Amino acid sequence: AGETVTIPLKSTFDLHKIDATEGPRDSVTLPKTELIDMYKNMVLMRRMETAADALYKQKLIRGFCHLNIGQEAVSVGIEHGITKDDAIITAYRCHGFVMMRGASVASILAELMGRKDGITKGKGGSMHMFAHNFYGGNGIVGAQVPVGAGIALAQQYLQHQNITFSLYGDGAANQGQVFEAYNMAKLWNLPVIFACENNRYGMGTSAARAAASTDYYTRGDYVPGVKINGMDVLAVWEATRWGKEYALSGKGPLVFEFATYRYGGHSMSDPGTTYRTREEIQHMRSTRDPIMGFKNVLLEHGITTEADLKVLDKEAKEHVDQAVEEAKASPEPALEEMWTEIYQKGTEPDTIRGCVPQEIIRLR
Amino acid sequence: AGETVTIPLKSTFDLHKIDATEGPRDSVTLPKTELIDMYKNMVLMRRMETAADALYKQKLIRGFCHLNIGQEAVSVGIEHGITKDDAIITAYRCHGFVMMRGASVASILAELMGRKDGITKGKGGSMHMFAHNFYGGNGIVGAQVPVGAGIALAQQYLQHQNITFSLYGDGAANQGQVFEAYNMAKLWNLPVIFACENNRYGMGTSAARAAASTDYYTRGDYVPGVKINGMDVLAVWEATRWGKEYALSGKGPLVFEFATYRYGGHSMSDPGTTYRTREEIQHMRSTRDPIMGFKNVLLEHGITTEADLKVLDKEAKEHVDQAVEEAKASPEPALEEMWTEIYQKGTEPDTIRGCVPQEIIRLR
Amino acid sequence: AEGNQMTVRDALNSAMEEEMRRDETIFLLGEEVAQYNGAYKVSRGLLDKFGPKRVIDTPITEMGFAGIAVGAALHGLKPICEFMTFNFSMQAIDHVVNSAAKAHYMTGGIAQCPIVFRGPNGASAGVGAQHSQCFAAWYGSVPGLKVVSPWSSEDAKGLLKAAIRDPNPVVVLENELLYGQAFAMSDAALKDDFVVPIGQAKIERAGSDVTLVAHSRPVSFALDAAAKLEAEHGIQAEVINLRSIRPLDMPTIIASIKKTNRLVTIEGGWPHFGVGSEIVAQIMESDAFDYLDAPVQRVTGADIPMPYAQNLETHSLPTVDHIVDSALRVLYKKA
Amino acid sequence: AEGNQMTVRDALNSAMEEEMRRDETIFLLGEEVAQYNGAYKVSRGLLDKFGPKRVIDTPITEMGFAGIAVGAALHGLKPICEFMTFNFSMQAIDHVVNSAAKAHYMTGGIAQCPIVFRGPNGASAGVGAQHSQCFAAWYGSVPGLKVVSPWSSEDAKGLLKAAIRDPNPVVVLENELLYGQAFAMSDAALKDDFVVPIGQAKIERAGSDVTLVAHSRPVSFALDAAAKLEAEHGIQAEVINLRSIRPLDMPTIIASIKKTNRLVTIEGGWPHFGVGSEIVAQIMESDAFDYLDAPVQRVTGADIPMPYAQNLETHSLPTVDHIVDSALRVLYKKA
Ligand SMILES: Cc1ncc(C[n+]2csc(CCOP(=O)(O)OP(=O)(O)O)c2C)c(N)n1
Ligand SMILES: Cc1ncc(C[n+]2csc(CCOP(=O)(O)OP(=O)(O)O)c2C)c(N)n1
Ligand SMILES: [Mg+2]
Ligand SMILES: [Mg+2]
Repeated sequence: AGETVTIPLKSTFDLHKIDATEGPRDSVTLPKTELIDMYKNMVLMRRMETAADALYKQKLIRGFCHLNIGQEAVSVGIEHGITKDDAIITAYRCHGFVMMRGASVASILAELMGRKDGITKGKGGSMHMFAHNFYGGNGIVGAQVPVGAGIALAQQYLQHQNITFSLYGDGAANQGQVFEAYNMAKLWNLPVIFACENNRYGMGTSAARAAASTDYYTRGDYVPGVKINGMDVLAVWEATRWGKEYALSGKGPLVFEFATYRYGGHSMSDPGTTYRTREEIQHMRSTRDPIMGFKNVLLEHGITTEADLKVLDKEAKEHVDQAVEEAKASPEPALEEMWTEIYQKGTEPDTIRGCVPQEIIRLR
Repeated sequence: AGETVTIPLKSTFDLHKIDATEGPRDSVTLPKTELIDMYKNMVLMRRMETAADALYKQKLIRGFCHLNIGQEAVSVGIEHGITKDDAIITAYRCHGFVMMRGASVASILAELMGRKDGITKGKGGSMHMFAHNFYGGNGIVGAQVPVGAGIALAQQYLQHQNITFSLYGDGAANQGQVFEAYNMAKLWNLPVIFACENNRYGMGTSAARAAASTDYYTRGDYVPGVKINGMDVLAVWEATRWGKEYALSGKGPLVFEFATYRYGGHSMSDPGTTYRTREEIQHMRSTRDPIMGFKNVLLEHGITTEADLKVLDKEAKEHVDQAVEEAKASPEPALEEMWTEIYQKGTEPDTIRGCVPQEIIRLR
Repeated sequence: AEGNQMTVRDALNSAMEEEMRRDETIFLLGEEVAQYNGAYKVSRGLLDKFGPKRVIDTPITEMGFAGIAVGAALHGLKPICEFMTFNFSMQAIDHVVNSAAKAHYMTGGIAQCPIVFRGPNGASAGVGAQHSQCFAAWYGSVPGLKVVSPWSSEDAKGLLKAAIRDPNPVVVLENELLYGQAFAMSDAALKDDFVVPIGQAKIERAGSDVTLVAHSRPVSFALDAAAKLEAEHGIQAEVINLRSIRPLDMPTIIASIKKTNRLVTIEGGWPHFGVGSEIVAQIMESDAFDYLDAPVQRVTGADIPMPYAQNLETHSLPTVDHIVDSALRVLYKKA
Repeated sequence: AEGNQMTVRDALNSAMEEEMRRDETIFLLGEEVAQYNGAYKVSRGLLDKFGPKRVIDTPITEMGFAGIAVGAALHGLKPICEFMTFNFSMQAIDHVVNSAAKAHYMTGGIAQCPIVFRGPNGASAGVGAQHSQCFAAWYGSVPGLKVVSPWSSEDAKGLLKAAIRDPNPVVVLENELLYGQAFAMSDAALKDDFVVPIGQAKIERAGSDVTLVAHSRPVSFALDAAAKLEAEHGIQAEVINLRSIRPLDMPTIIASIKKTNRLVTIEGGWPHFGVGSEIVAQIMESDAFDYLDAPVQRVTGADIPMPYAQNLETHSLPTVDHIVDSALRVLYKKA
């Protein structure tokens, strides 16, 4: 994969029940092309989410819509640290993850617009995007966490050499079933990394108002944990690389905490400025932005030039602009879609009832 | 309350996030009469549960019936360490607790037999005994734990100088809602003591097969904890005394672990010998029995004599024998009881439906 | 009276405020109810007015905080437990049913559990399969609970106040899409002693030809359908707003059937084992059965998980046309 | 065939054993299912036969292990998730409904969730209010789920095998009081390819005068009632064992009504929004309605939390006499 380069990490890791000598390294060695790819992914993701924001304001997207602007380094860093045979599951803030799994920007935006060419044909919407080994896109806060442990159970059972990232927010981290999942994962040494995206707020509640301990990486108690700068894509990558190795060695689960931040509101209906100051947001944007930070790293190490990055930025913009057009051009799903995929094909009941007794849909 | 005596404790405490200088003391000072009362309570409780065992075998009790033989020191020690204005809640293994709250042995046995003079008039049965500030008697494992925290919230809200003991088993300790309750109790500094009766098994599953960490007193993480010899009624008493003071001081919740043991099966339908050895049970009975142990303490310190204790034992036996007769003499509840207390009196719907449309009970 | 317009949101808000002023043991807890003023702003201003002791933000732990609320109710307080939506009440449903509803009975009357569980129920718009479920029939099946489902602002205020005053556990199923809707409030309804009795349906529109019975948002559709039936077909529909799901006010429905001889039920939830099903079954067991000149029609949500796309969503919920159509059918004006 | 007697417990056990032999991706998890051989011994011997990888004891964490089971199903395994009783499934119901039932639909067909949730449902004996609830109607209302409720040993074996083979989430509502009951097994049912199709009711007894439709344990009562009706009144009752709650086999019920013109439904659960309610409502919407010579009677559990005392418990559940009585009523032989 071309020329590799070694880059010392600017961030350090906090460890819980892990010996410092056994934790992630303090530098990464990666092909230059992959570093450039990471940059591209982050930029494309941000453009995509920005486009979603605009489409929402144009009323082309409706209902719930949760953007991940500010948090790009997490999904990008993880995805580059594992393979497509590893599994990921997260909650509703999922557009970036599903893009990293290979879904086209157009299919994501079309989904948000409830169109036929959406990744779930318009059936799932913002919160329920799925892809190969990507298990959503889940709307019930915390419920995805044991489901993720169950995916890992299947990986272990089937003797796949793969792991699962089971992601959740700082708000979700207080859900009881998260602790139930920790316990079973540790009892059975499941190859799962429980990963808390700590963006400091669960809707309008700051982490400290919802959690008696905000050290999310230690809340697995007997499960070893690592706190990672989630605004540093290379730190995320290194922790992921290390974590996969750890989980596959049979040592069982880990708890990761990615310290990150969302710039926008919780969802499109939240201005995001009533429970935190504009200064706080501005400060994070200007000092911790994952894209800006990574850009500086790339330039510092001479991996690319300002001019080349400008080209990439422009390409991303064009990519998304075109995807917006494609998505807009996609029609609404056919009404027949209503009645399919409630059950697996061929195993449906004979009929399904619509809104009135006269509306009986014969499935066979 | 008469002459007091100071007794050094034979058991020590394990502390979690509590400074040794601030933990429970290593001796207790108590009136002799109260010590005798504790003994009486434990003996009476065991007799009562033994009678329930016999009544079950005579088919006078049916359904679920969970006995606490072996675990008497926990309820007796706690109840002597708090007052009747403090609150207690536990799961289905509740007969001893409700007896300590003042329910007569006859009313408990009558309840088990589904009789009119039962503590809930035969409506609740073994698992749902209630009394003043005693909140059951709950059949859903773990559900009582946040309910207990809610009682403590009411105590704090109403500015009562009281606390709540929210009890659960080692099996229940893995339930997610227990961790949710820890978190809120700590966030809001509720005066609640979460107390795990670790009798080493949840039904047929040993603690270690169900929990990745069996140090239950540490599983509150950020909640300070104490491990207590639950077979030593004086240790239980001292921890309780200390814990109440702590919780009322505004420092918030505690997690207690009472190391104890049940001699019998999980419930009457479980022989209790398939998942543990007879030797283990025999060993616990002969070396750790809470009644025998306390008897020795009383004799060692000259608080009473073998002969006096024999008298107490005999009295307990007679008490229970008579209670058995009373309970047997109690009739079944009247059929009208079926329809009352579904709603508060005066606020019921006009009618309730029985098993057929013709059976419509008019409530007003 | 048309001069007094109030949104359902404000009606719910004032119900809570008035009751909280009346009784110091009432408090509100739930996710985002305090500092954020409620995810849907139903509790706006309450934190400022009553302080953090009585308006409590919880972590996202439905099972835990519902359990805590039940405990507080058992020990002398009167909690209003908000579920951000009732979809999340599924995580806590064991506490609603086993810890709250059954408590008074199984303790032979010792335990008292005056608690309100409230929040938006049923379908909103564009929120997909996991956020659109109606729980009327599930909670309605549970003895020990009372269940109400307000439609108008008067309903909302009066029923929520009744629920708070009721010494039993009461489930209040609101509707997010109604929050912003303004309704006329009578002078009586503006007063702080206004209470709508639980268990009584309301005839929103009198009529002689066909009875339309609905709860929550579909009451609007039923009224629109009634207007259309009158305008286009000269048919006088009687519209009954159920208001309560448990107890169900069968006497009002039965009386109406005896007048109109025809019934259409309308609800937003899934068809099977739903509110309409129970109404039909009870009618068949009652003397109203003999008065029916046509089989009852149930208009319901489609029997599918809620799809996201707008066109599919629209087609999976009852509409005015469904109701008009069904009314014409029970009147044999359509085959 | 009377020679082959098998208890429902053994039938369930053999269904699991046979299917687990057939397909390595099937595994069983739940509380006490392995070393303890099952709280009610339904999984007896399976740990010895299949080892701890495929028969997994879980901690008491219903929400967690149900979620784990769903995850495993999504990623290629076929879990059988045992709830020690369905009462405890309330703690996990969000996973059954939101994580499992809706998954295939809301992912536009990407997710597949072949999972079985099983365990005893409804009233047992002497276990009180929190351990006696019937969940047939609740689960039956959810699109994306299939729900079966076996009565006999053939039902138990054939339906559980069908559930395991079904690629959708299936809820299998067993009954603790039937576990120990022996039923005749046909030779076909003893074979390992025996499967009872989900969605088809079974006529357990043919009759021409009145139809009795029941599921689970009340099927026994219906059969006893039929015998009594014949012996004491010369009435021929047709007894339909529903077997499936979702889909409901309305064609079989409707055909029977067209023959008998009278129907009594029987179930152990609460009356409101129950199985009987839905059957009545669907009949009214079908052409069977015109064949009814009397209103349908619903025999159900009483609308109360289950009391503990034996006499109260007995009176809160349907009996043979209730059914006989109801049959006589729909035949107008009793007022
Ligand atoms: C069980 C449940 N309760 C409440 C909600 C409503 N809700 C949606 S997102 C959210 C906040 C979650 O915060 P966090 O876990 O920190 O994730 P973030 O939004 O910050 O990514 C809430 C309360 C829900 N979807 N599910
Ligand atoms: C939520 C729930 N799951 C399962 C059960 C069945 N059950 C009753 S008691 C029990 C074991 C509990 O063990 P533990 O908490 O250690 O208490 P102990 O019986 O030892 O006192 C189980 C699994 C239940 N009642 N509730
Ligand atoms: Mg967050
Ligand atoms: Mg135990």
